[in-house]
Amino acid sequence: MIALFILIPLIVLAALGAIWKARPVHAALLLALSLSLVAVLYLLLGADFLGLIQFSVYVGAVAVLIVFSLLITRPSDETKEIARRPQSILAGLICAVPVLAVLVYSVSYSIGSDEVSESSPSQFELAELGKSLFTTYAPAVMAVAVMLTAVMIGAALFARDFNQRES
Amino acid sequence: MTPLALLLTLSCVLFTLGLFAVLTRRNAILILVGVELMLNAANINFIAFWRYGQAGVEDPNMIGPMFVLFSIAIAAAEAAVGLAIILMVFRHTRSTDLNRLDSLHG
Amino acid sequence: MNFLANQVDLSNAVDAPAIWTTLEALPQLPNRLVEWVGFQMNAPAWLATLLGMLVSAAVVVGVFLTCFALVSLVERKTLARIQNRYGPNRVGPWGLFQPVADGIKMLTKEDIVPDKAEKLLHLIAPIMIVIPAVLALGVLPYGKEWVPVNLELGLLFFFAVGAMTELSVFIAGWASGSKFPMLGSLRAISQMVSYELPLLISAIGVIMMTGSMSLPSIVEHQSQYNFGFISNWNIFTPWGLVGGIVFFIACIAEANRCPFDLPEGESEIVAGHMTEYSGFKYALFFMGEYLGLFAISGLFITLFLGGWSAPFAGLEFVPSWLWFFGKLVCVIMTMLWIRGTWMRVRMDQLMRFCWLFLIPLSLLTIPAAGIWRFCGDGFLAGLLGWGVTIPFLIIPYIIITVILNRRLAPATRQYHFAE
Amino acid sequence: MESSANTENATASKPPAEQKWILPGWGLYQGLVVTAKNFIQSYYKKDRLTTVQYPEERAPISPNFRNFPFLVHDGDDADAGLRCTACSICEKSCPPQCIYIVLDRDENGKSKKRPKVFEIDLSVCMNCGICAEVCPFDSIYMDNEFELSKDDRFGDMLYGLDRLVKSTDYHAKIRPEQAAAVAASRKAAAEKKEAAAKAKAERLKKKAEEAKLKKEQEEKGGDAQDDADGTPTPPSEKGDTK
Amino acid sequence: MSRKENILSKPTLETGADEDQLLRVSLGPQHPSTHGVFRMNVALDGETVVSLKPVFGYLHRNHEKIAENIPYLGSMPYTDRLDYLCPLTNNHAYALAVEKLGGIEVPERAEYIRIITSELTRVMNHTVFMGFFLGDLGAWGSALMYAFREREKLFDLFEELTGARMMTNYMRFGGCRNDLPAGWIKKARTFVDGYDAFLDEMESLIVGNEILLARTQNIGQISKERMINAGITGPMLRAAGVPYDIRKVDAYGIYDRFDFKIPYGENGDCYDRMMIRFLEMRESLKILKQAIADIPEGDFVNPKVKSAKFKAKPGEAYGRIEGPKGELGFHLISDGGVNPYRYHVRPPSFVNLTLIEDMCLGLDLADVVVILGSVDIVLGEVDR
Repeated sequence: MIALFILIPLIVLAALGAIWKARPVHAALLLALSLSLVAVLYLLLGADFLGLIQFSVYVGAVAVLIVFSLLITRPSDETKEIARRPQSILAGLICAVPVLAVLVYSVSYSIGSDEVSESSPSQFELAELGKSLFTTYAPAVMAVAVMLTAVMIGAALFARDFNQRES
Repeated sequence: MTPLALLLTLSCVLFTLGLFAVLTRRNAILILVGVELMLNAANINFIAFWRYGQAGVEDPNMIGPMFVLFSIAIAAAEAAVGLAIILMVFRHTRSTDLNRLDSLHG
Repeated sequence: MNFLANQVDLSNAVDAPAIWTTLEALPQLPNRLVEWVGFQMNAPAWLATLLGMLVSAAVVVGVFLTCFALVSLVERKTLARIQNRYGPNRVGPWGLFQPVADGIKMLTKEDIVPDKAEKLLHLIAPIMIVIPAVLALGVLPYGKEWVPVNLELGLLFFFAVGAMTELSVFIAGWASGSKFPMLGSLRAISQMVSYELPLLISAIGVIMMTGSMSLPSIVEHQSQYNFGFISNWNIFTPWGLVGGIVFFIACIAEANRCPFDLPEGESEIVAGHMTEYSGFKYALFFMGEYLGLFAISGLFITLFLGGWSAPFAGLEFVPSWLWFFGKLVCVIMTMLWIRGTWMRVRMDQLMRFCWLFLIPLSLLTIPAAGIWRFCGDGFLAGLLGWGVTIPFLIIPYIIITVILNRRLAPATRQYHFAE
Repeated sequence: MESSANTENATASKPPAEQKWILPGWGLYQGLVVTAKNFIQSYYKKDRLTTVQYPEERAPISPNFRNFPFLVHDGDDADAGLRCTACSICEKSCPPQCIYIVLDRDENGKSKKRPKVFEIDLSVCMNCGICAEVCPFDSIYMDNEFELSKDDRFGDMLYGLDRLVKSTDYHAKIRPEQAAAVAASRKAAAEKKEAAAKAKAERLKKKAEEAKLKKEQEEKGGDAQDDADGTPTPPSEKGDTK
Repeated sequence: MSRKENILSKPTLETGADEDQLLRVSLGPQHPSTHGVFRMNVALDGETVVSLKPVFGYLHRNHEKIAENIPYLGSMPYTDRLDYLCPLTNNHAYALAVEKLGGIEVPERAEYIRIITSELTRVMNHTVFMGFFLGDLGAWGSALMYAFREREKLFDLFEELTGARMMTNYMRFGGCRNDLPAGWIKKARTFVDGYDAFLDEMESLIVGNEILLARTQNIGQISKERMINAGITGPMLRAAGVPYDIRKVDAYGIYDRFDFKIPYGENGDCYDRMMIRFLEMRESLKILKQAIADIPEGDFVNPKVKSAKFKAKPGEAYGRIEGPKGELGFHLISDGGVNPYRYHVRPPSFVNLTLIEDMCLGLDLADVVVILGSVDIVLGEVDR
């Protein structure tokens, strides 16, 4: 519980930095920090497997990809002025704040209605997860597999095009 | 405040932050950053409800982690495809600023 | 293939001399000592646990820092011998204190931070390189009873932690605010991301065979013997051979060693992401690189070369951790040998090699491992396994190498002679 | 020049028959074999491990080896036996012009045929040996001393007469053959000259005697101090001895 | 397209990249890959070279002007420092030019000595080239160390002969400075006989290596017409398929007495340049074996010529040889004085560099290093 109280503000701070920082690379690195803290959160909640997966996918792949594309496109710091234009911030706030309000309201409503105890949290059972992946959820796994293959081929095609243009 | 409430609040805040980023950022890659944050907010919800939402249930199931697993896989794919598209656009227009990509604009 | 394993249990049959038994327990000595002291002092349980963890960590860090010092010397000596030189032999007997001298030099050097650098990130990057390497070293089983941290998901932990290296290399390159480091980190990221895939995929076969991601149980599974003497290492199976070779190549790439040392390709981009570092920060990079090398080689040994298990039955009286470190030395020496011989590949060739050769090959090992598992144990089953898996691996290999990559095959050249 | 007489199909410069290309990676494997051979043989084969551990061992210096120039003096007295006559031929022909010579003159401004200052800036000298080649007096030769590192780049590397002049024994030690040849030719020249001088002296003596007689006839006394021009006269045909 | 246009027309590479998207990198003069203090200002799009601008002069020593102010012999030690990897061929070329200017005869033994030393130098240069080339390719110096090991043996020979290991200052007008020391020929023969084995070893280390093949084949190609127009000579030109070798064309000295061939390739890429050098070494060994067997007794220098006091009638002469790197020529104009009136060097390293940008455009940064290595330059000669 104490750990949660320490961790959650950190996650929010890092996320805040990720959306607010003017330099794109800083934003991407803070995103990586925030997501890896989420991975720590998963570990704390007993979902070891998911925490490690989260870490390797988000830090090892997604953040690196984002950073890599930032390096390739090398956006200048024009974001500095534009992102902080009062109108856009205002528009963002106008859209985001009601959403936050609605979400918080619904959350508080759902918590208020259900008496949730924290005495007996569920345990993570990897073997069960694995079994159900290949039984109950086999169609879903296949769908994801097909999608991932498609993504890989698509990305490879993009990369190929990229190369041909280059040389 | 129960852990569940805490986690749900975190999820709400993260989602809103992501939304804010999507709305205010103009660099396509940084919009993707916002999208990742929103996806994670949803994942946290799943984990929170799996962990604390099944109290008193006879046979707690693993549906929450399962969803998170799929979500992570799809998020990775989404990031890959998204970035590939952004890079292709960049190849053509030499910019990742979405406000400059207005060639379809009337 | 371990059908005889239970019948001949040689580890008990051989009456090991006392010295070997003592040696076997040597790595546990600090822990036992702390336990004993804790017991004497009537320390509370949590304190004893904490101290035990600290001591285990200290042992791992101490051992591998010593290894780092020794290997940096051995590397220079070996490469020197390959090149017909003596190598460092001035500081101390046989140059043994050379690492100390290097360390002193590194420590006393001026720490230069470029003007355009991001000061904070520039400082963080070398630390971030060392941390994942040390963390990864923590989960490897070095001996029968020497597993610093026994994680159920050890393998996954290893890869998850290893993922951090890419980001820290990027930070190093980007925070330097200079061009060569930037190029170097671009190269490093694309290389590491690409080669992580064959690394992971070829490890899946091992997970399938063992049915666990716990590294000690993977070694346990390999430490049995077939026909009483041939060890059950994964590399002695058809899928394991292919997977092991792919894994080894990917290891070299992940460790940024020659011929995949593009990120710090000296003749091209000076020192890659480390160009703008000096003094102790540079030494940290160096250390992180070596610790990473130990970690990835240790994982290769654990997954394919049987970890701490002896190669033949009857040799088990030698302490298990000695076997592990012996294998580590062999793997690292092989890498040095390669480094002394081959040249660096180019970026596009590196990528092509990974995507068109290693990944298809490593993907093949997964069904091959499945077939192998399906064929089951026993002599005839083993024969059947070999008979089925070998064509299964070889035919696609030929298709991949010969047909798909024909365009890339080197041409034979004609040379003329004029009078 | 035109005809392409024969054509070889090769990945190596050997005839194609010796080429072995068995499977992909064969070249890589061959390279590994070569380095392994070098690694192992460096432990027992002398021609593989050719490094000389410098301060303890030294590679033999060949008798022809040259480094920086030095000046030779005859006899024991470096000042009196100096062969150099400050003719400044070496100064003029030195390509980087690192030699600086000032002729020694007596108070009357008459040449003493010896250098007052003879300096060689070793930080400029490029060891070409042309000075030794052109010297007509057998005076300047190339040293083989090479451990010359100094603290001061300018002062310490500017060699004056005190550090440049070395004895004929030293010359004989570092270059026995050359020194012997020079000594022989000098001796021959000296003998020739001595003979000439003797003849001259005899002539002089005769003259002197005659004069003495004359003088004696006039008055008593007289000094014989006119054999002073003996030593520094150059043997004129020295150039050919090299 | 006229000849001038052909040379001067600058190829351009359109990648569509904006100016500010290009990464401008300065390779050198303190970069580990550039040979000496050569500098290339490279603009990169990603890792693709979009433009490349060679910058040199960091090692300029005013060689030609100095030579005009000192006697003819005084320039001889300076020529050692032109291409300091092969001093004896430089000596040879300069001596040849002066002999042409003064109409000096060279005794036969001297010619033999010159050919032996020149061919040894060629072997030395090409061997060291292999090492540096592999270093550029990223091999960790093994080949370089083997090359240096063999070069040390050659240096020992040179030291015994000339008195210096690198800065030989050996040739004189009308011959050589001193005769071969006793036993030198025997040592040279041992060296030459043992060299084939070393070349075999080197070839099995380098030539078949798949990484090397992939890195060097079809990299840095240029048509032979362009090369001829740009004045490129030496192994580079021969690799492109022009069997042009001054040892055959001019047959200077006594090269017409020896049986050797000129190897030439077809593609003119980095791999061919390397292979041509290997083949040339074999041919040089052939020449060396013949010369060592045939060397006659006699004068080692024309006794009538006093090199230190050399003076020429007014006139001009251009003496050239086939240096290891290409045509090395010295152009001398005499006004009858003790110093040359005009002294000009035609350095192969410099001329061969002229097409470096054309070779590199559109390739990777890593290829630039390899191409520069395959040209085989020495900055002492480029900058003079």
